[in-house]
Amino acid sequence: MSEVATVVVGWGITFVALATYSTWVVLRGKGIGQELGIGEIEQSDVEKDTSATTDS
Amino acid sequence: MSAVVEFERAISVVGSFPVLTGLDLRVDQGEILHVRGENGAGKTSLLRACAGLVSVSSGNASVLGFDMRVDRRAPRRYIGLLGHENNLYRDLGVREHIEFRAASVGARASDTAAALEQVGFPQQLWTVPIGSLSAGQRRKVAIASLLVGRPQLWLLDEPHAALDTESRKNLDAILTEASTSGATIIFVSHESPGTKDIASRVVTMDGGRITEDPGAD
Amino acid sequence: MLTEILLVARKDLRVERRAKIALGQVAPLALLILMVFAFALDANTSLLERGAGGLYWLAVLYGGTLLIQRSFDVETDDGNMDALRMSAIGMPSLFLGKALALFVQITVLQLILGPGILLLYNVGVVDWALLFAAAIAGTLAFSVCGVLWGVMSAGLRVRATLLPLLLVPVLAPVLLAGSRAFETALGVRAGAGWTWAGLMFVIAAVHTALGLGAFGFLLEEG
Amino acid sequence: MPGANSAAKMTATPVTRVLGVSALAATALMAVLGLIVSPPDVIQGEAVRMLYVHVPSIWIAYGSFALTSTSSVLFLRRSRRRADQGRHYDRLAGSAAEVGVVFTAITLITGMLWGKVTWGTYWQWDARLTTTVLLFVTYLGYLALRRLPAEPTVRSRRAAVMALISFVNVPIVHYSVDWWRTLHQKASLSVGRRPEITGEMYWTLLYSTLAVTILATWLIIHRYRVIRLEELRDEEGLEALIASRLNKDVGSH
Repeated sequence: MSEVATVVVGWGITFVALATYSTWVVLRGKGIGQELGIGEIEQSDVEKDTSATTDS
Repeated sequence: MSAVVEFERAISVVGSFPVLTGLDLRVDQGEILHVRGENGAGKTSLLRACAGLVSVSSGNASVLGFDMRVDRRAPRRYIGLLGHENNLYRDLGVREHIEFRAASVGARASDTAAALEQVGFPQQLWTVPIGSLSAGQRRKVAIASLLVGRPQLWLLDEPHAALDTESRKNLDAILTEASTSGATIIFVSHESPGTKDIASRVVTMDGGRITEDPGAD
Repeated sequence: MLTEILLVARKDLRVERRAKIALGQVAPLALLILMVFAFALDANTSLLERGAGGLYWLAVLYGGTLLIQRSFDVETDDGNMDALRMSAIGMPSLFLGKALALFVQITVLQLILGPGILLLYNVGVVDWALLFAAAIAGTLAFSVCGVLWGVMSAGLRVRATLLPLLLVPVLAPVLLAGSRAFETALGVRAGAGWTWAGLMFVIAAVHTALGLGAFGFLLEEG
Repeated sequence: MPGANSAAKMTATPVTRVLGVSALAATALMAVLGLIVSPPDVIQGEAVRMLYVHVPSIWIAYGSFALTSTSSVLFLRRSRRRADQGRHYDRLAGSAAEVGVVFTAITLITGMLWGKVTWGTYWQWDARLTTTVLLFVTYLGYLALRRLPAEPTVRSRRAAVMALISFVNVPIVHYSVDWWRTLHQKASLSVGRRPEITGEMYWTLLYSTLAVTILATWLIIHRYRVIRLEELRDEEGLEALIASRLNKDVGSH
């Protein structure tokens, strides 16, 4: 493999991996959020909940 | 009378299943409590919560004066628990096993013989490995393992199961004697023991809480 | 505390003496592994001689993992773990007791494997003291790590696969140090054999400290 | 710990949005800088561009694992007092470990590719490579342990203890592997003359690190939120289960 090709493959793998992982995390969050009936707008409920736990 | 076990609105969760769903129960010293209920009513979980093996996640729970929500290990050395399983090492000899259990609760190994005689375990089998005993004999060994520790609180899950009528009577005698000398006994069975019920009180459980309790006000 | 440690260790060893898993199954299996290593390397004498130390420790790792698993299968069988939790034995004593029993069993395993490499791989010992020191240090590290990870995977449905996955990365330095120290002791490589043995003692000490602190936490269930 | 506090509060949607968008923009710019703007190296040529993904990745991985360890210690301290306390530290430990594993994988892959063009081989038994692989496997094990079904507090404690042991183990592994190689390897293939990093390369590397850090922070926050949501889902399921058990109870009367 030439140097340029290697660099392209390396960067490519990195970006694809990160994009896939990010998408998975976001979609999973959305999925469970919907399951629980927590929409985008009510997202702050989750936040309140987590900060409440943090304060305890 | 002082309360040995006191649960108030206790909720316990195992995995993600609520095994106790707001249980109220008070048991005083010297009582023999019989907990009835169908399979899956939460009887076993109640015993395990008393032993501190299952944590109480909300409500109050105290056993032998220890707050179980603070330290659920504290009362354990005063408790004898007999679960569904017999807690026996199948590769140990009967005597070896009971000596180990005695030593592990800080009792003297010399009590072993007395305990085995008390449960009516035939002497010629004392050196036999537990794995080769019958179910009834194993149950007796398990009961003898508890006896050596002289627990203040007995928690017994279907103690009469696998025992013949003679041994059941014998077990009842042991339990009655323990309670007269100040121990508290909670036993669980979904059927009546077969002999005269030795219980001083019978409560019924369903859905993870007590549904019938003549002692409740 | 010493009485408690001995109590637990004696119990484990009694169980083992009756069940004869270590001697009857694990040790022959480990010997067999030594044989198949020779197959894999095409009985190349010089390769086997140079690799003897490493192959030895790999066989110990394999057999040791089985023994660790067995040590906790005994406890999860018939709900014995509950009885241990209910007992008055202190958690540090329980940890050390089980580690001691494992130490004895793995030592026995090595008493069979040791002659095994000497005979099968045609190696000679140039430094017996180092050989024993390294064997003891490695066994110590194996035993304490084993108990620590054994209790973590005890009773789980996936324990057979989880235990090695957790154990091997932690034992990797022991494997490395053990192999190097043995190579020096067997005279196939000049080097700092004693320092490697020392490293294993350090690893054992670190994990003992961690185990003493954490074992109670890990044994608790529900 | 202030870090955990702010991480929890940052689950607020506007903040994560801004963070997400900046992560996206920053990584795009990073690609431009790293792939086009920065010059090829005198010695390594174009291959040096691998530096800008490889090095920040491992730094982020180390950072994440350090975060996992700190949160695990804090969790153990909290939950020693009361079993149901300190759950947020556990969540933080879990999400950081997962992100750390992702970045370790990236480090390994880019490292191997880079090695192929500069050393002529994908793999070298070099201390750093070997340690990194062991690190990777260790934290894979940690994640496997977290996924096991168990009572939440038990699982968290087990995981926290393992995180702690792993953390202690990393220097031991590194030291022994390092010593193994330096003792017995005739200084051969090792990159040795790592080129001085100066000027544009230096700034590009610094910038890439910043970009990847933003991305990782965003990822950890989101992962944290997902864990929290999973827990909420379990709790909601629990309430439903209690209700259903009680309904059945009422019905039987």
